[in-house]
Amino acid sequence: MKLLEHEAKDIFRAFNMPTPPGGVAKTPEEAMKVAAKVGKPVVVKAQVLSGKRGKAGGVKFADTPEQAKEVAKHILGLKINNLSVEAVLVEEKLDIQQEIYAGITIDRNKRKYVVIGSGAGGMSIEELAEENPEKIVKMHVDPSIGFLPYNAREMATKMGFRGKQINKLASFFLKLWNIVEVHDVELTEINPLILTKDGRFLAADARLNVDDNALFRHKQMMESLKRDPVEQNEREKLATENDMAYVELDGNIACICNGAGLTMATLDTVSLYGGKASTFLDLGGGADAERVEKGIEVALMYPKVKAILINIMGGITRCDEVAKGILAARDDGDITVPMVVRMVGTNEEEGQEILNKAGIPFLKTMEEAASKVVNLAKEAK
Amino acid sequence: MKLLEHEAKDIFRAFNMPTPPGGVAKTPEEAMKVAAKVGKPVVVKAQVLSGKRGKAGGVKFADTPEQAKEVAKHILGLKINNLSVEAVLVEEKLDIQQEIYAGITIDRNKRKYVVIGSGAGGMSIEELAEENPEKIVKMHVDPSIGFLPYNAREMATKMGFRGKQINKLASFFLKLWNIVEVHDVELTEINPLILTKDGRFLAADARLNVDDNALFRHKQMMESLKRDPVEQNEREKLATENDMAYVELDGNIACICNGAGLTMATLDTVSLYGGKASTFLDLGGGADAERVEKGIEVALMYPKVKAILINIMGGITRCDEVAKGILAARDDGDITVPMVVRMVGTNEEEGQEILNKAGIPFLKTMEEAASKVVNLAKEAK
Amino acid sequence: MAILADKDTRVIIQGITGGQGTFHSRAMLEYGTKIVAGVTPGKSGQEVNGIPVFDTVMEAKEAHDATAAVIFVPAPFAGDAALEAIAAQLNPVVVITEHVPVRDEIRVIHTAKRQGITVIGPNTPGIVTPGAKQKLGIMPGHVFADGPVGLMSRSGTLTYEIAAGMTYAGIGMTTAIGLGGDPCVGLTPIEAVKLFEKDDNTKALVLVGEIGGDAEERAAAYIKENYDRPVVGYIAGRTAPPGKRMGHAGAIISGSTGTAQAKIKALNDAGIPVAEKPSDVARLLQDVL
Amino acid sequence: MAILADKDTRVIIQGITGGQGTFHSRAMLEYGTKIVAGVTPGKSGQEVNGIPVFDTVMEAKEAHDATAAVIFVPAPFAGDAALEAIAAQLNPVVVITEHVPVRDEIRVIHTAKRQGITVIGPNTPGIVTPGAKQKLGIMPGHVFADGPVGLMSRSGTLTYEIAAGMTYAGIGMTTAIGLGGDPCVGLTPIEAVKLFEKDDNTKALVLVGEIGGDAEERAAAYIKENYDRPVVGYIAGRTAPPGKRMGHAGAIISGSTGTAQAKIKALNDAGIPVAEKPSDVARLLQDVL
Repeated sequence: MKLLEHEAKDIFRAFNMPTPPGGVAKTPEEAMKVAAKVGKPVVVKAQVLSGKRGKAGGVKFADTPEQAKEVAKHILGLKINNLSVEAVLVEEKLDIQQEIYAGITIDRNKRKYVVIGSGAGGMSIEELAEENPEKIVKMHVDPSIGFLPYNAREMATKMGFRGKQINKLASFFLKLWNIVEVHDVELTEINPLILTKDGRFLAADARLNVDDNALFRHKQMMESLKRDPVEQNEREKLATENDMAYVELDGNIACICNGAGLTMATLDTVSLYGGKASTFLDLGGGADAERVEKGIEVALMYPKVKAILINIMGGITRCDEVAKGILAARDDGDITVPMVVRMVGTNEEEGQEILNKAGIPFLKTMEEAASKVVNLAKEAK
Repeated sequence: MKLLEHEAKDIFRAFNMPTPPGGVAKTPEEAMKVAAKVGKPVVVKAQVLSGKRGKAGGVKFADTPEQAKEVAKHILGLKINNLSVEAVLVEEKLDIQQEIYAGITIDRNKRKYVVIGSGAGGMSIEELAEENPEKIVKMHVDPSIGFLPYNAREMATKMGFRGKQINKLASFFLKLWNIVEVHDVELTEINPLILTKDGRFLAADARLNVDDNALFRHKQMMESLKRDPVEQNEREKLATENDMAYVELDGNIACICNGAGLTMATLDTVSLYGGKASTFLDLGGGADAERVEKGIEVALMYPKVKAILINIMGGITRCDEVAKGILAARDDGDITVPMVVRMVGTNEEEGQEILNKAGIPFLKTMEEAASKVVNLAKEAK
Repeated sequence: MAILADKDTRVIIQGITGGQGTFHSRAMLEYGTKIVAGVTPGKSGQEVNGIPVFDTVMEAKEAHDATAAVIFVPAPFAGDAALEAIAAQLNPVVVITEHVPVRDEIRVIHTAKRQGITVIGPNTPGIVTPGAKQKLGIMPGHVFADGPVGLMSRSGTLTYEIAAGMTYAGIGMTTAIGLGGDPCVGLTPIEAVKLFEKDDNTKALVLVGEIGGDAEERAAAYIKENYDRPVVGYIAGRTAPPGKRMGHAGAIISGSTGTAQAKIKALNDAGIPVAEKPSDVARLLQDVL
Repeated sequence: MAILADKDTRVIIQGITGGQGTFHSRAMLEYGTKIVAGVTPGKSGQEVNGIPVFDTVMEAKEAHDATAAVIFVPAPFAGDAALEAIAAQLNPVVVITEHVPVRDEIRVIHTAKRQGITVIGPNTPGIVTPGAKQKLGIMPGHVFADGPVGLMSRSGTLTYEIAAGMTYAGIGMTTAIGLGGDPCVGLTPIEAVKLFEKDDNTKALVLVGEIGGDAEERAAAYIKENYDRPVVGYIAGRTAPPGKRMGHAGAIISGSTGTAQAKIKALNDAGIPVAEKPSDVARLLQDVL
């Protein structure tokens, strides 16, 4: 679950991490009030779950409260990456001496948390990582020891800081680590972490992604956010509610499969035969007839669909249940486009018998099925 | 720092550990109100930092609120182990099916926390440990892993519990462990942990000692307790305020030394020569003149003192500072009984010169000093 | 021969009294797996599919001399169950459960590593050694035939698809391993290759990967330098939309795009032919065997 | 020869810019200790007593090839300082600081143990090897003479008292160790005996104990079974009032009364004579040497 910048900063502040003075505004008037309270030039930032807000015009400066109001009005009218801007964060514009990068994420190869820092933060951190990797300090965390104050100081010294700045900067890394541990964070970044000309360190931006699998441990946090974890359209919502993985694409063949790998392989095979998928729909493990019917329903709600391919490799999922689901969908009159079914594995024979009786044809191999559905989609155009 | 039973139970409840319904009372009337609210027979328990409250008459049952008032009046008038009873805890009298023991402390040999449990709790747990050690389940905690839910379940099964009781009891051990970690606890015990006839588990008693050295991490808890860490007399308070270790004994020779081991050895040597110490006073490391003077002052406040032995082995402590302190005490007229000084080690010569000039004799060995002070004390009788 | 599971493997099922545990322990028994005990705290004394249930792994292990564990415990408790199996020195520990928090996974994986224990998964279909009729997991046993190929995959059903294709083409497997679909898993492709390297009966390998991370690229580099028997690959997700990125930090750490194209290139650079369709895997194997 | 500190020991002082660090690093230098660097985070570039100061232990170690650490860092930060020294593979790590929280001590001790590093203390006067003029701690160097006896003690000034008595009687020491006065310390009496056992120059041992715990009883049992050179004991606290008890749990764990009488009996049972007064230690040693 991704947190918005201002939500992440609320957590940062709960761990006593300094952030620039300011506040959230949902209207231009509120933005003006916050700017007036700050009493200095401010930055107004779109609160959307998308990177590259700056390039999309979602980050603007304002010298006066009135300017802040205008700027906020403009930003609150934007759509960034298809997401409408519901709120802006208005904060003091900092007098920058140095932009620093600080982050923690998981290294899936080492299967450890890794703490990352650089004295050269800002927008170009990724290029820096590629071109001057020595300017990025990385420290993997031993799970049996954790990330300790001396590790944080070592980060700061390796990033080139000296004197009192060592402990000041180290405290940011320690707090980030505490946040990671307390909130099951899989990624957190401060970019930039600003060192001001008057020697203060402040988290000027904040990114915080909580492990979706660990949300059961963080009900209180979820409640305090008072919003849905992600923005979804109607079909995506329905899929999520029914425990299916659903992604919309720009082709016209709805692919309904079980298992993410098999679904991807099915999309690839359809493409090999000259077709293009409209839908990545993974029914998940052990789908029953009802979920199969729901899956067909969701896939067909998407207007681009010209044909359906159901490709099931039975394992936990039983072919007889899948067949029942297909049958129910057909009998409800849901299936409005040509359909190809391929189905093997657990309870294969029972499933095939159900389809046979219902007069629904099915195929034995993925290749045949992909080839056939591509032709049907072409004909349907 | 030792917590009173009701303070420890406040912490237990903050970790969702069930305790019997009830509350604290400082007057017999309050006790009656609490008992009325409980609405069942209650137990009234003296809240003092002393074991064996029961034997001292500090734990009584009451069937009605009126009885609770009477009983509370009696207990609030007691002195247990020289400590006056300032409050009682009034709680529901439980219908006992089984008394269980659960505790966590530190095994100083293994230098690990150890979780201890027994299906046979209650007063006789120590005898049980000696006579039927197999009835006590002990589990040492690997510091790099911690105490985990499966460890807690293993405790419960080894203690002889089965079925749903396993998870119920395991949760007590897990919560105790969380409390130990969060609050830097060096000892916590639930004895007894009661299994009632209707199948509930409740912490009927509570002991919780926080590591004094870690109190700097627990300022909030300290404040919420709103009381001094320990009950002390005037002399003990003065000693604590001045960073000295001070224990009153029943002899008449005030022993003022530096270092706990040396102080004990000095007491032992005095005893070998037929004397008896009135005071164990360890000045601590690196005492300056002022602290030495303060130490003499504290020791002499104790009315039993007939002679003083100052025995200093200079290390961090410098003999010249000690000499200055002795001199200051004498010049202020504080020293009202015969004094023997033995002083060697760091800056020995400078110290001796100061004493020489002031006409204060000193000795070179502990044996001479002990022997002399014993004679002086005898003469002073 | 085979790796991780053979005829001497004696299995404990953790979470055996749950729906999944009950269903799949029956399927495993039918396949031939030697399940000796089940564990569900608080349910000792019961039997599931004729298998005795214990409260703790240690009790189950001591009573029935078990060597391995398969875990169906729900996600919030799966990490603890795995640590219990590790503490009882069961090896391997196969974690079928999906949606296990990554912090729990990391803890489990490193605790196991310190003790030389192999964790498979989480979020894995498990492992199967057809020659010994040992299945520690949820895969449909009949699609896996005995033979000379080691199969490892990050997917579930896609593994069955490829295994079925191999079996249909008459190519069997020493052991097939579902490595698990989560970003952090106990056994990585490289570590699986190292295990297969020590098994003389495994004459060739199949590596089934998918987009995300750079485990396949790393395995390819390892194979190029160290593994001299033939390897065939398949990568799913050639036409998948670019996945969600893990901020800047992800890019800084992996330095990889994680696309199918990058993975296919890495495999090809290591001399590993990559199948276009799942069914092509068997064909490519016929060329090299 | 000696144990833990010899002529090749190259010492880092952590917390060197503080009052204690500055005062005692000077005293150590005067005694002959090879202090090569100091560490105080944020104070690099300074010098204390002519010793260069670094921000981190790793930097100090790499610049000056240090082998051991002595820690004067205040109690709230001492645990972290010790873990930093351990991570830099310094050995031994001597923690002078008193009042370190026991939870921090436990963490430090076990992290060191896993890496084969010896931690002395916390709350120790340190160690001294008179023959090599190496003092890693705060003891007055002049009371320790070179000689054939290994001295270990839980006390500070009492150790000096006994060492002074030995030195006065013409009996010197290979190495004297203050084990530390806290309930949990890095080096226990048994572990110290094991180290002295390997040192051929140590012809006899002195074990100075005090009331509380059962470390002396355990050491006595170990010595009885394993150590065949002479040992002399001293136990402080014969006339001390009964100490505060650690609840029932303490009694359950140690099973010992922790009194001086119990300890003296245990030592005597192991054939170890116990001195009545500190000065008697030298006399008893003269009997056995």
